[in-house]
Amino acid sequence: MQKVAEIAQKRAIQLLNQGVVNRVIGWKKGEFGYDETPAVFTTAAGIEDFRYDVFSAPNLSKYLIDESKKEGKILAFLKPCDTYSFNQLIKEHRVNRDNVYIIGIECGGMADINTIRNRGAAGVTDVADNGQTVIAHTLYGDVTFDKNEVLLEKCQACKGKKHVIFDELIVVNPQDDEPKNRFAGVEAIENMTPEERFAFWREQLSKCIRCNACRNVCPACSCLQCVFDNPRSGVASKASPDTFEEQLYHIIRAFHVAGRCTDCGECSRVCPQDIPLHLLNRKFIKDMNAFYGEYKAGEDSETRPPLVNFSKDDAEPSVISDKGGDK
Amino acid sequence: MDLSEQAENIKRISGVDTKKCLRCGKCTASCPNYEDMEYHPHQFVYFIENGYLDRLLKSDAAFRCMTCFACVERCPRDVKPAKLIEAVRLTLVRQKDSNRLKPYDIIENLNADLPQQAIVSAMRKYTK
Amino acid sequence: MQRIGVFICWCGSNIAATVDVKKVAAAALNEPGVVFSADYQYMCSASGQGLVKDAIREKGLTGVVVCSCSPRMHEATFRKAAESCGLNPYMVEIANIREHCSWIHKDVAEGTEKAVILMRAAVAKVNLNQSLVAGKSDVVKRALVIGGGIAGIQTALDIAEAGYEVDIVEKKPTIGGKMAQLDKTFPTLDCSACILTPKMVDAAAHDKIKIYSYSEVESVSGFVGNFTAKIRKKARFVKEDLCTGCGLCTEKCPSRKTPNEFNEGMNTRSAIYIPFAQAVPKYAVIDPAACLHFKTGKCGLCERTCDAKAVDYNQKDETIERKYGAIVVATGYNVIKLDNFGEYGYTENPDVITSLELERIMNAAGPTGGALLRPSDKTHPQKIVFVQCVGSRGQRPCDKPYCSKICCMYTAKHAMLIREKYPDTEVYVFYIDVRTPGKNFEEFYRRAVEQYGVHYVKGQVGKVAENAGKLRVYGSDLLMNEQIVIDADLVVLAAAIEPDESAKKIATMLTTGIDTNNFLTEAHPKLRPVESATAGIFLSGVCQGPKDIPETVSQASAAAVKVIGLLAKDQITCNPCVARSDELLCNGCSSCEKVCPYGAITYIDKEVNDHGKREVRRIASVNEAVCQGCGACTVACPSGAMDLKGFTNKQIMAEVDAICR
Amino acid sequence: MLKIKKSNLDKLYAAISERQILYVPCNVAGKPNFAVWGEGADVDLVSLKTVKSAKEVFFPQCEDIASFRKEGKNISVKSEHKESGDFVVFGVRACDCKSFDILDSVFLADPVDTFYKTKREHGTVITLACSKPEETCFCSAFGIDNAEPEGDIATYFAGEYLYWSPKTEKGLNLTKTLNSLLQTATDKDNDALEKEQKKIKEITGRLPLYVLDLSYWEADDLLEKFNSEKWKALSESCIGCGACTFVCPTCQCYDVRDFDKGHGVQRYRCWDSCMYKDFTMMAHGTPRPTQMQRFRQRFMHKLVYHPSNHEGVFSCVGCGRCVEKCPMHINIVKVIKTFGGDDK
Amino acid sequence: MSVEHESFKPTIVAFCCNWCSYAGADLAGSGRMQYPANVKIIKVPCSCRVNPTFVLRAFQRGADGVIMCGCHPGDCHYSTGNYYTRRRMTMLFDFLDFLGIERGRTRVEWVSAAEGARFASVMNDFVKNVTELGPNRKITDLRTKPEHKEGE
Repeated sequence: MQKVAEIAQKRAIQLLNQGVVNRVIGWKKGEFGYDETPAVFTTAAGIEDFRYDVFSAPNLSKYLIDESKKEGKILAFLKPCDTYSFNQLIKEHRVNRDNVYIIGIECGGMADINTIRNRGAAGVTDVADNGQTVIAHTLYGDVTFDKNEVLLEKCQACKGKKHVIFDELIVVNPQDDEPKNRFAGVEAIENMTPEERFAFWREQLSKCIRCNACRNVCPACSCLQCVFDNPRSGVASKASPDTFEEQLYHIIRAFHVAGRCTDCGECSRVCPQDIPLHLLNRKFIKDMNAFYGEYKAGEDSETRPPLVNFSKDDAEPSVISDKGGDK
Repeated sequence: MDLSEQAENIKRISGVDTKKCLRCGKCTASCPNYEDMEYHPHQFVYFIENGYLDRLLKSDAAFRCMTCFACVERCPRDVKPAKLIEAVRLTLVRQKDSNRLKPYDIIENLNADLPQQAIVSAMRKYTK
Repeated sequence: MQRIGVFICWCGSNIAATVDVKKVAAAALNEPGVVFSADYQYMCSASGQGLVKDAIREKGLTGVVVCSCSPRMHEATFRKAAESCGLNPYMVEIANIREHCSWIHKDVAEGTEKAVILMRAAVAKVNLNQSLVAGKSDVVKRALVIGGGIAGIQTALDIAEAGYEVDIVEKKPTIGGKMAQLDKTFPTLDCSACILTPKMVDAAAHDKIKIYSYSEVESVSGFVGNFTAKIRKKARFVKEDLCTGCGLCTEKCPSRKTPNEFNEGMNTRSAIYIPFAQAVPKYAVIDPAACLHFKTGKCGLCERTCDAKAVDYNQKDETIERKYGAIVVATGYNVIKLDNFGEYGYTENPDVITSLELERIMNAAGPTGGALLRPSDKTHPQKIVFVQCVGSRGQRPCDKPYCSKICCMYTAKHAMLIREKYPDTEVYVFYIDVRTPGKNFEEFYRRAVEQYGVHYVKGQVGKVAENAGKLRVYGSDLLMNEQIVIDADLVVLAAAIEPDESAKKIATMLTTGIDTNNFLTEAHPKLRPVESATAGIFLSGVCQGPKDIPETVSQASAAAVKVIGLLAKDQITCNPCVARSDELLCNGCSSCEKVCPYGAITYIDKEVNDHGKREVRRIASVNEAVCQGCGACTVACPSGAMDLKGFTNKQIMAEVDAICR
Repeated sequence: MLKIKKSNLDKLYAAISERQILYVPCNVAGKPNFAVWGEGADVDLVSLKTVKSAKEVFFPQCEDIASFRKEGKNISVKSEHKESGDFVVFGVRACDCKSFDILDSVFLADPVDTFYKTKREHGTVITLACSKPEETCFCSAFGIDNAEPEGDIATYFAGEYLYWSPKTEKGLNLTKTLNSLLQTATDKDNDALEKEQKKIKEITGRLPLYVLDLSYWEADDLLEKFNSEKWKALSESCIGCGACTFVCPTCQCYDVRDFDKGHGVQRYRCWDSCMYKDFTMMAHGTPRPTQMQRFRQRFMHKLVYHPSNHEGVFSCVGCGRCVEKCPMHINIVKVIKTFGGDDK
Repeated sequence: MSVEHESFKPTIVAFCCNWCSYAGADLAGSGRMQYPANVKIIKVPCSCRVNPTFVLRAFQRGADGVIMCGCHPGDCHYSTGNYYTRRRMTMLFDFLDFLGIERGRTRVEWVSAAEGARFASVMNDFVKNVTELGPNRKITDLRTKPEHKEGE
């Protein structure tokens, strides 16, 4: 990982110096070694602060909506899952591909500071990545974790290590491209009784504080003005005075991104209340795969998403009740 | 298993949907071993569809099929009569727990007009 | 705030018996925006309408709700009434308290309660209604007919007779299409050419019809009433204005080995040729692939022969642009290729022919001069086997899943004609089903069997193999439960028909639907059979689905009527309830464009002023003349930029709110 | 000084709840937040920080303020203001407790926010010393002592006991009602407590953000700060969500909205975030059209505008929630350091 | 079923497309075919006009069941509208089920302009099912309830 970061840093400086790009978007070191911030670097000297490690989780694709409209070309480091988001944005004409120089960067999975905290490491002041393990240096001593156990949810359910769009690649250690079963979580809920499902979601969604982090971080939520911010839409709201509003917000958001969501998992990563929002989006993905054939949003930039497409012999909506369970 | 279950079973193992049959008879028209068979490909389809399986099970017609697949090839509806015949044959073989064809009987049955391929495939199939 | 008047109709006792109309009228006055309410026995009557009109004028109403029968009955009536006194017709909404309320409920309390709710919903909607002005666009008074077969000719003639200009674009050198190749027509057995060629001549002679033969439509843009088509006139190498059609050149031409398309390749033609004697327009055309002048630079015999000096080796393709108000697709059909039907040996045996080839053999102008001679040795066939459903009704990749519809009848015709002309010939017809739904069709088929002794065998042919100069036909006779073998002299295959290969390209060009078999899709299978889903595009003939000649002609005339109806208008009033894109909200994602069935949405780069911030954005733009107002785009749009006028998100939500209140 | 055995805390909660509503950090779906205590509640006094701060008890995320009722064509208006009942909020950390002062300075200044005021009057605040401060804490920068919190009653964990020290009359009144459950602390207890506080102080001294130089922000050069070039780079990765504002104990902006119930209208207020595009939206549009401007607003408010209006008091208590919750890890510490730190 | 259910009259919102289902409902009316008064029809040009928001809005405002009616697939007046509806509503309704909302509260039916009797029987059946489910408590906004008075 460190080697990848070094190569990336060198390459960024090279491309800046050669004038191929005039800016670089990557991750910048934070206060504690686990809080990398996305940043735009404009000078070779500035790239000193460039970091790429197990905490470079933020998906940079969405920043490129604005960045790609600016003067000159920008170099963007995209992890495999980030490239899906970028492709999807191309499909929706939201980014200017010509203004972005993409380096696909190797990813061995990103760690989740919250999991590290939840597993008993309080007061983490720095984290060291030793490949198989990560060591959290805390105010109260060091704690070692198996890296696989503290990966972000999105990485535990990694959809593959292939970059679907790039100008060049930095892959030092080719990663196992075995996609993991992303749908186990969804299946677990499907297997609950409707009452259990309802109780589960009511409890989870009751935590929602409507900070909009899930929406604002989402590369699919690229509307200039969200319906929930638009007073003329009739559904605008800022907080949820009633549980219905929580449901409405999350249902409509999931529906709006259905077929466009690349399952980048940022929504769940950023939720301050740890609501498993990815399950909502993944439910749609799972259903669409089951009913309308495998479809991976962002895998390419041309295919029609399932909800703006149809086939004459699609399943009838009655399949839902035919699947069993109550009516 | 009663007859209708057996018929269902035959449809299942053969993967043939007898309802797709157009009743055009092209399978029988194409059958090179027509003379030898008591029942003909279209009858296999028709009988199984309509509950006359017993007649097929009593006959040796299924074993007369050379599995040349002409009927499968020609069928405009992709019904695959030969697969159905194969399934009937399997049903019979399993039922009787015995081979229909004994290797030493083959010589006797050899017919100069029989395509080589048919003999080989018959050997492979019926002497297991 | 609106000033709304609510009018409750008794509909005699139809409504009043189950709905307390007075109560509804009283309840209406409590609704926001309602300033007036009234009830009347027959609101749709002249005096009922008068009540509405008076209230509009006297109370200064800005919106009207009529609680009455279904809007499908009288929405137009009340909208017209409102318009007559200066209120925008789209400020009128109907609450259906008859079909959806009084007629289905018996209890007055229940009926009244529901009627109040339906009234409320309508009031809630009207509160948000906005005056809508239907856009108008000029209609170009000229139609384009693509395809010059009987369908195209008939459509063109009917339109022209109504006084409108029509252009026929035909890709072949002559119009006439498939019907020109036929010998006789069922069930009357009259000569095809005798009934077709006069129509061809009529079309050519008509001052309103312009024929672009040997031409193809390259592109079409625009919308109903205002299409622009680019037509490529392929080079004939013969000047149309000079050629007299004398045919001398075709006789002198030394290159005579090209298969004659008109005779289905059963004889040859010269490099410069006129497709057939009655061709319209009758101009020679040079086939550069066969012409010695083009191949070697030598020859030039035709040029020298032509007294009219019509031959022009340097002619180039020419593209012209024409405007049209309506377009009729009449691209017709072809017989499918039989390369993949090895069992019938069509490609190996010259004596296995298609029915269309038989038409040419039987035709006096055909390769044998009308004598029934088999192609291989030009002898008279004694035994003829007809095979039905070749490539129709099948599921293999080479098959078509549909019934080609015309084969049963033309086979009966062929069998009958042969038996009549050559009574010594034995004729077998292998069939799966004989389908004769048509006037005098069944009688015709029975005559073939009973009067002419044609052997109809229920069963299909499995194999046709050459055997000692004969064709050994293995078929099954299902009624006998036997395999039968016939040594025939000639085998005629009733090959399936398929849409002409141009149909797909044209459908894409016109953004109209096409089904999995490449037949163009009609707007409604029952009620709008000759219209495509795209306004201003009509369908005629087999391009829409298999048809015989009478059906084709009636559909052609029907399409013509639709075109005439369109061209008769100086302007088209567009449906004002169309989609509208809010340019400040649109993020240019193209979702709406993908779901629009009409291609009404295009994306443009436009400078917008977003609260002082000026920038060029990619935004959706709706062509209101093309949009039909289905609303598919509004749901595809995540940002809510796309809305449907007359059925806006807020209006529908207001109705929902009112109902659930 | 009083004390109660940790294992008896449930009894204490029950006793308080008998008389008044008790808010206490509880885990719901895995996250600690202040919630009304009830039998079987999963009380969490171990987690240092609730996700949302304790301000929610006095200044709820949503609060009805008036309602309009429609009868025919008549509309009647009714205020939703009502006197609060007495309640207790337990488990408030020193930083959150300090945030109430900041909220007071806004809501209790003229014009007084009556909704807030009645809750402040009726609420008894029981604070809890921070046994295990975390890396994101920087309350010390604002002079807050996490080992010796303020409030009506301050409590401390040490060993087997929770120690209980009433500090105000309100606190004493509540303590009286709980006498049967509370024991008096012995000298040994006082030693133990002192030791615990010393330990807290030691850890606090080692916190990575213990030293945070705020002197730059004390200088009176508003325009220079406002026009600084540094905002651009700082705000670049901000996604404009409201996570920081909604977890912040001192953010006090709210929006007033109407909800059409069908049979009337509910007017309510709810937290707003200056990070949102539509914050203080007006007819002509938003006064801060770019994210940089919105970002700058938040920190200028916390570090410049608020102190200049309130005797130099920063509108930040260093709870560190924003440091922890920002999806992109941008936070007030970065801002403070960028302007006043090494980069200067 | 409890006593509550016997007296419970659910509110049902039916979205009907103008060309088929609305006409089918008219035909049911012309034929005097009875179905419960709880069903209130909203006319939309095509079933594809129905935004999931409308369905949720109905539930928010107190609907106990929402039914969507459109032309039979293949018969859409706009040729493709109901194909989109079919996908969207399959997705939405399965999603609501995923959230634990009772399946029986939502339904899609294709009713042609000629199927008046079917329209009535579909509505009877749907109302019966929703009545059995009882009032919608899971996905509704308490503020909109009549009992939600000021100050409560």
